[in-house]
Amino acid sequence: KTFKWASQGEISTWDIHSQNNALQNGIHAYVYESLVYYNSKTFEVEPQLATAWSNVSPTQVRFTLRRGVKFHDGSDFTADDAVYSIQRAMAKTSNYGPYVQGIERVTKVDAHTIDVFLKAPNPVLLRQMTELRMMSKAWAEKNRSVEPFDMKGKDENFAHRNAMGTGPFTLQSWQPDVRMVLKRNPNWWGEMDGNVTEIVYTPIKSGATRIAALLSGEVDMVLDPAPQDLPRLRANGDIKVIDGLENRTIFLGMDQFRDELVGSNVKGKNPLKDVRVRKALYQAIDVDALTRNILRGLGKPAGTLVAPQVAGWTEGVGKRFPYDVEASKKLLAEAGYGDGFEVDFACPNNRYISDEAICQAITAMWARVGVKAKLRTLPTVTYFPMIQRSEASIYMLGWGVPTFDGLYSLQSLVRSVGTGGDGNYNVGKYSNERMDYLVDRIKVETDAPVRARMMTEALQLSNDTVSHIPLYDQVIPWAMKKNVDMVHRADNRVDIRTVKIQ
Amino acid sequence: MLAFILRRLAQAVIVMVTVAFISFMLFQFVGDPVVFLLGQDATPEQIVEMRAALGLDQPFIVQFWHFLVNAAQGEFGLSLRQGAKVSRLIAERFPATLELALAAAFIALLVGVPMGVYAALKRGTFLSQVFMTLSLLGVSLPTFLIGILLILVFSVTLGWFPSYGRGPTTDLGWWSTGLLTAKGWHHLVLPAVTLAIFQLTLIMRLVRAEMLEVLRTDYIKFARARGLTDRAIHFGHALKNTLVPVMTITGLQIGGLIAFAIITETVFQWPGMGLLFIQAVTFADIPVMAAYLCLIALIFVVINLVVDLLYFAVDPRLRVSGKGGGH
Amino acid sequence: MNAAARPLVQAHDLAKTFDVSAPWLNRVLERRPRTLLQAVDGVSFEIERGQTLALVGESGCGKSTVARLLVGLYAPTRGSFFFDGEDAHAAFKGSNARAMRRRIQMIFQDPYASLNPRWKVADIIAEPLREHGILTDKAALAERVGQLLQSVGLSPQDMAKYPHQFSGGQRQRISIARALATEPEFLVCDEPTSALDVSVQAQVLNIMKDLQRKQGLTYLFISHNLAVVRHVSDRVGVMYLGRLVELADKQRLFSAPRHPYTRMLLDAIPKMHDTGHARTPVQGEVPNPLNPPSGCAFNPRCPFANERCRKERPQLLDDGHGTRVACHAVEEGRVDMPAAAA
Amino acid sequence: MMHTLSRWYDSDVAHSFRTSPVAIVAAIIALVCVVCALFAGWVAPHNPFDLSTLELGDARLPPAWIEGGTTKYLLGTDDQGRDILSALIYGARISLVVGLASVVLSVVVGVGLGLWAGFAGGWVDGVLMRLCDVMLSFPAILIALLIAGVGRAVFPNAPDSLAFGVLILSISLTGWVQYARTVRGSTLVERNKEYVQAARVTGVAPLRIMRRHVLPNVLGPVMVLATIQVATAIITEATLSFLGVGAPPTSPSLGTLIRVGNDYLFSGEWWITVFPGVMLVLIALSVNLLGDWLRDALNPRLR
Amino acid sequence: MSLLEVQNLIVEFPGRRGTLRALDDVSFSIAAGEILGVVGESGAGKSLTGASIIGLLEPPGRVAGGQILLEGQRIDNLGHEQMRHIRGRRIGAIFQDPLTSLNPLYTVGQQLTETIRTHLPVSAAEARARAVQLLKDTGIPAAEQRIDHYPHQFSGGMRQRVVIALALAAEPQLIVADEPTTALDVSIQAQIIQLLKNICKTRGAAVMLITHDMGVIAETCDRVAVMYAGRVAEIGPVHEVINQPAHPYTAGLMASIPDMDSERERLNQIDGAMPRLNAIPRGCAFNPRCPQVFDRCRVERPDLMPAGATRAACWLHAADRKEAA
Ligand SMILES: Nc1ncnc2c1ncn2[C@@H]1O[C@H](COP(=O)(O)OP(=O)(O)OP(=O)(O)O)[C@@H](O)[C@H]1O
Ligand SMILES: Nc1ncnc2c1ncn2[C@@H]1O[C@H](COP(=O)(O)OP(=O)(O)OP(=O)(O)O)[C@@H](O)[C@H]1O
Ligand SMILES: [Mg+2]
Ligand SMILES: [Mg+2]
Ligand code: NI
Repeated sequence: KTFKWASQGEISTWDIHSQNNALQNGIHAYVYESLVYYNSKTFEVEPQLATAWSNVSPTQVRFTLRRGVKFHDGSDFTADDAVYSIQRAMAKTSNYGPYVQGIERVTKVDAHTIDVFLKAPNPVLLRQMTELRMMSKAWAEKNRSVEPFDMKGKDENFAHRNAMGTGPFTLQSWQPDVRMVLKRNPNWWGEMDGNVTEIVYTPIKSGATRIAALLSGEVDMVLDPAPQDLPRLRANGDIKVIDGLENRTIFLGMDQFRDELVGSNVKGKNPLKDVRVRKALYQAIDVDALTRNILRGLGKPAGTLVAPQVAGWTEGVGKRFPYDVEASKKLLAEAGYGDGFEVDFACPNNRYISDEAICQAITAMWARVGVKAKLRTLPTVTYFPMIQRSEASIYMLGWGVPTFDGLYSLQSLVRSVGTGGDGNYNVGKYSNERMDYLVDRIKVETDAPVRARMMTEALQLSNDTVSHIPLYDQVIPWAMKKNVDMVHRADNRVDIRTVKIQ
Repeated sequence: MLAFILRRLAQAVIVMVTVAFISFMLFQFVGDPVVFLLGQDATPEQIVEMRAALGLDQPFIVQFWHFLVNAAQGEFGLSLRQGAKVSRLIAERFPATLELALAAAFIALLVGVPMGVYAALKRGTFLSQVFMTLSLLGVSLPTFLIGILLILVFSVTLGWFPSYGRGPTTDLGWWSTGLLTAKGWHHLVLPAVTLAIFQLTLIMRLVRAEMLEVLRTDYIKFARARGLTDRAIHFGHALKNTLVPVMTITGLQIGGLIAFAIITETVFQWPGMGLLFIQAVTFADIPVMAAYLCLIALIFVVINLVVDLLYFAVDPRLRVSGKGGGH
Repeated sequence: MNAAARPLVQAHDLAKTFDVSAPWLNRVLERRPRTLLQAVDGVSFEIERGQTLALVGESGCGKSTVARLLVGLYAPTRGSFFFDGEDAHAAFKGSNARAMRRRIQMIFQDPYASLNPRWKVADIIAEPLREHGILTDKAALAERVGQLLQSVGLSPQDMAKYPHQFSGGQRQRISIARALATEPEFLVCDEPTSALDVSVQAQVLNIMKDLQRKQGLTYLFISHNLAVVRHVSDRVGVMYLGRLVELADKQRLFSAPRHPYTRMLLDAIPKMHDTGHARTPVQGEVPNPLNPPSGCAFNPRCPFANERCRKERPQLLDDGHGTRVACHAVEEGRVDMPAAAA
Repeated sequence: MMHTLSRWYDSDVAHSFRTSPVAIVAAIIALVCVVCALFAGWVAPHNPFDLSTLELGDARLPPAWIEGGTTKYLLGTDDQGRDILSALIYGARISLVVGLASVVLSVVVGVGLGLWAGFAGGWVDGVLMRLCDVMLSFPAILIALLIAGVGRAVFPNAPDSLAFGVLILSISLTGWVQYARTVRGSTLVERNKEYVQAARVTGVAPLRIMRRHVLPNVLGPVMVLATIQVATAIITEATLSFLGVGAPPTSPSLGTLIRVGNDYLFSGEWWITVFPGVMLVLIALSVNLLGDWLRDALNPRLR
Repeated sequence: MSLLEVQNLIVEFPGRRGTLRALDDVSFSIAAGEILGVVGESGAGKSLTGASIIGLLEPPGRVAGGQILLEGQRIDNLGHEQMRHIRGRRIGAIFQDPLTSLNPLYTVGQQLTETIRTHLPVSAAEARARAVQLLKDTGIPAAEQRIDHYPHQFSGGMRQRVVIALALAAEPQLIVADEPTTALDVSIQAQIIQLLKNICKTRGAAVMLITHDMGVIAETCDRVAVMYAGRVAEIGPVHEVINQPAHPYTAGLMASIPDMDSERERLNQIDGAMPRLNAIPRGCAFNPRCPQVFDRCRVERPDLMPAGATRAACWLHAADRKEAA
């Protein structure tokens, strides 16, 4: 059966180590496989090209490779390929840094065994390994694609437009922005739950057109329908919408380091440094109204920086401060801002679901307690560099956790700015000694329960100090024809192995 | 003649360099591609390193100079978004845009010219009033709205035409055409109509206005006095003279069509240069933007040249070299 | 020479060349030289105060160019123009340009184009007055404009009208009134009546004559129409292809034309009262001014032309009777004298 | 005053206006739009720009005559609970301001440069006309897109008014070329007319001739172009908004309203798109019709 | 029987301030082979008369009364298509400006053969041969080559010849020439008039020659009609009209022409201006400017009446008055 699906984005290369982009990684996985992979339903790490793994020492992990796996060109998948692929991901021109971080070197033990040596004990190694896909060494060498394709260079490499892996599908054709066709690989080692023999992927940039294509039956599934179209789609007898929680939390960050805010009417001090003000802003937001009226159910109010699937989350830490205008006004008055104040507020307008509308509504809610937020919305390309220069007093950010591990968020968002990814998105420069201590401990702690407890404590600390204003966890809707069945994955990936078409 | 073409080419180079220069001046502000290249996990050090590697940290003059030097060698670098060679990307997209623009131009001309002629000859009749008012509607509706309405009506509700894409294409050498299959034509209809509507109204109004002027000239009066048939007067004499000024505008409009295609292509996911450009803008893909803008400038200049050459073909007064003739 | 005896207008060897070359690149590629058009080539004449000199000649012979040289619309390529003993072109550039402009005015051919359609007559006529700071007071201006209108036979009430509300003859009178506003001494009239029909033409010509009588104006009068020229002028210059070929008193020119071209022109005038008589048209076509014939420019059409005419350019020479002619044939006596001159 | 009024009433243009129902209807529509826009504060039932009055719970209510609608919001509400009617009135104000201001700006620039080029000739003319060529080979939306993008990036903290300034600037920067060309063309014709030469012979200074004589006589086609350009500018603003660089979302123009509404075409909440669309078409149509009529009325040969 | 007979022609322009009567009761006739000159002040209605005859009045102008007969057949009420067969075939026309009368985009030959083949059943080759002959007849040297040239390659005088050739292409019986020489140089003017005269004599066509130039009229015409304010003021043999004008307007017109033969300090002028069409005075239209005006002129409108050798619309020549005198 042919499965035609569409979403807004287009992948930019078939070179698996060249760029790190969620949609692209998902599609690469049809052709290239990694040693281990998430189970689509449980999100536990399960074997793929490796059948088993064990810790030889805290810094040496041994993987046993699956036998009898063949590349699309018929050659065998061996330890050489595995070692080569991981080294390729570690190359200078690779953008896979985050997934090889902490790996020191990889060695071949025998034809079907490899060892991965770590710089320090790494509790999330396996989760990183889910994104390290395997490429044939011989093929790469033959086709001058040994190094990952360099975006800065002047020439394309072969692997940019061609793909050859061990996966369930082979790349048939790819015309960027037009269509991509993949055919079922009859020699695949694994077993399919689904019955798809051909995949046609089309990027359709305009949201309305995407829905039109689904409604007129030109595609079977749309990955990213707009929230406002969902009621209509749900009401349509030929279409169904499945949704699920994404492990991405949307929150607002605040400038907590400047002594005076840029673009505010409060002079000589920074109201956002005052935890009462931050809490007042928090409590002035009616998240239920946002998720109900603007997201139409595509968001679940969140109480902390990570979603429930992420290790470290607990019922308790996920509880929100209540929406309470009176309390908010009172807090503001206590902090000395009874008449409110002006503050700059920046939002992306094409990054998250209905981001612009959400920010508008929040602006309106703050207006009720007297805080005049001056909203500006920017496209992603200009928005991110801008907030990274810490130019926004209040900014919106969404943080997904591909590793399903709280550290990923804590290190980037609330750890004081430092080196090696510490606080790299802590652009409001929140800083708390206890927090830094906890994060540094979590990094190296390998005892899972202890680690989880520390992460919960860190999250609770973040909640208590209102380091950020968590808003909601994004719920991702997928719209498809009635005759299509699939498993909704929390990382927003279409797992083709589960797609069934009647 | 040769001098004329040479002058135009020199002018083309100047125009293109200026366009490139302005573009580079502006690119400083369109955003930072590094965010996309590195993803959200990047550390500040990586970002700095990447920017340096891409040369983005240099002043725009330097970037511009590199661009010029490379462009002079026919080298536009790699797209930051797609990693492919810009020249290759543009070459791949060019046929789609050109086919779309030409189809739209054809529709606009084939419908617009007769409507304009009719409105001029039958000035004041009910039908010509209707044409004039309808044409205004074409000017007043934004293209994107027209496109989406067409999709809503003709593909979702009626299901007559596909809503997106170009359909199957056939490769003729490096040129990929959608015009060899019925399906390709099928896909072309809605986008071409959307793109044509604005130009159509423009051409129609222009033809009408010019025709009214021409119909008042002495040679038309004299042609009537000679007892020529209405057909000969209207289509032989009046229309031909009308076409001279109409040509210039139409020529510029085709250039405009290619540029306007940005919106149509976005709405219909038509894989042309406009779509490439708009995605480059959202990605701050500087090499693609620069090359696209230069190409558009080139197209404009070429079209101007072609129009001027057509002038030579149509208007014998221009054919003699120098001034000559009466005074 | 005292001031009274000196002619008011002295043009000496005036010439104007227009560059009508193709663009530079074309010339380089096609290896063509610059194309220069000698519109006026060495014209000299004088006009006494209170007199009228008429210039006649075929279309394109350079009459208007001479007129524009005199009023400073063009700068001469060569030669000089002295007005009342003063170098006018130097004056036009210098500090007392205004004073000079005040004294020389021009009346244009087309009564429809020479008045700004968006201005009221009052403003049109008052413009030179304001410009030269002669009058600034509103009431005084209005009065003066009224006077001027009256002097050309219009009513002061016409001030409030726009040009399109007047007929051709009336418009031409308005132009005259405007030209007279600064009380000039010298009026250059470039075909002032050729766009008008005979009865209106008579009105305009009469006014011009009356003004000359009353105010002692000096005219340079340009026309195709020899009958009109004969009526208004004291002296007549005949131009051919940018050169003056004959310059004489009106009487002599009409009764005893010397230059073969002048004769042809006179022969071409339709005779009003000889109905049905064919006249002799001037033979041949006007040569291309970009590529004039060598020697005497008239030689291809001239019945008396010989080798010398084709080679050597004739000078304007006095024939001893007050007529100045540029013709080898006349100089050599190859042309038979008309009866009246004998 | 009375005098000029009665003269205007008597003129041919006024007469052709009175006898052209199309022109009258267009003028009425335009007038209503302008009045609404000018007195938006009094005319509109709500103030859509005052965020504290927005009630998220009222989002996406249908127009009053449809089930579920209330008379509080005659034409329904949008996704933020904004009253569409009020948003239309306020949005029309922004659109008209942007349209008019950008046209005025491009007229001033274009006419000035066109006059200069036509009158000075020589290299000034050459340079200015090449500049026009460059501008022409930059499609209008592209320039506007780039400039608006740049403006936003350069003044990220700018108040809304500055954002509009950038918008107006970017639209006018592409608009002036047409005027410059037209005016230069007519100036070349006009400056050789005898009345200009008469002024030169009188000794009037060139600048003065340009301003007092030539300018009024080349303004005719400019006026016609300008009326049409108002509509075009409004649509350009809408298109820019579609491409993401239009008016700020908290004070939406008609274009922004349509862009936002665009997303609701398939969701059944048609009023969010349709009313702003109709409003835009009405404005554009009436201005265009007026321009058209003016063109015919000002052309004496068509009378 | 005369070739063309114009009887009581009235032409009106309906306008918003009432209807303008631009031609009022114009009558005259032209015999075959005759040249009729038409003179009069600008705006007198000369061109309108010509336009009515060839049926090319520009809307909103219309023939509101009277009739036009060509060889006894009425042509003013013919349908569009029938009139087209008369235009060019039986009535030719020449307009003032040779620069603008020819379509710049077609060669002279194309325009000639097109006209010939529209009216005559000939082959393309025959039409071309005929076109070459026509150009030769009108005195264009090297006609075989020039026929493939474009109008702009001809000089003004030659272009006017081409226009004449076009008007003659289908051998019309009548040619309406509306100021054919005004745009031309004096010297070329003489050539064109000569040509027109020759052609009419050799082909026996009648000509209606509209002009301002009395000299041209004197030289060319058999009879002349003087028009004033949309009416014929006087009509008669050319020598008589010029030398013994019967109508005071004609007399004034003749007197205001500068004369080559006599010296006068002032030209005679007719004071005042022709009335506007919407303000034509009662009675004789000329009465406010007429030096010999008397009471009857102000009330009653004169028709053409015999006055010596000509016919004039002037009460001075009324039968009763003459008797009284
Ligand atoms: N500005 C100019 N540039 C180039 N050539 C010019 C210019 N003005 C006049 N000429 C040329 O100079 C020659 C003389 O022109 P001018 O206008 O003086 O003739 P004219 O005797 O006044 O003719 P007419 O009787 O038709 O008015 C003509 O060949 C004309 O083409
Ligand atoms: N379209 C029109 N509308 C109104 N009046 C018109 C129109 N055309 C001509 N007339 C009037 O009809 C009258 C006669 O015009 P006509 O063109 O016949 O004059 P003419 O004698 O040929 O003058 P000229 O010598 O200037 O060519 C004029 O007063 C003119 O104003
Ligand atoms: Mg002249
Ligand atoms: Mg006429
Ligand atoms: Ni006699």
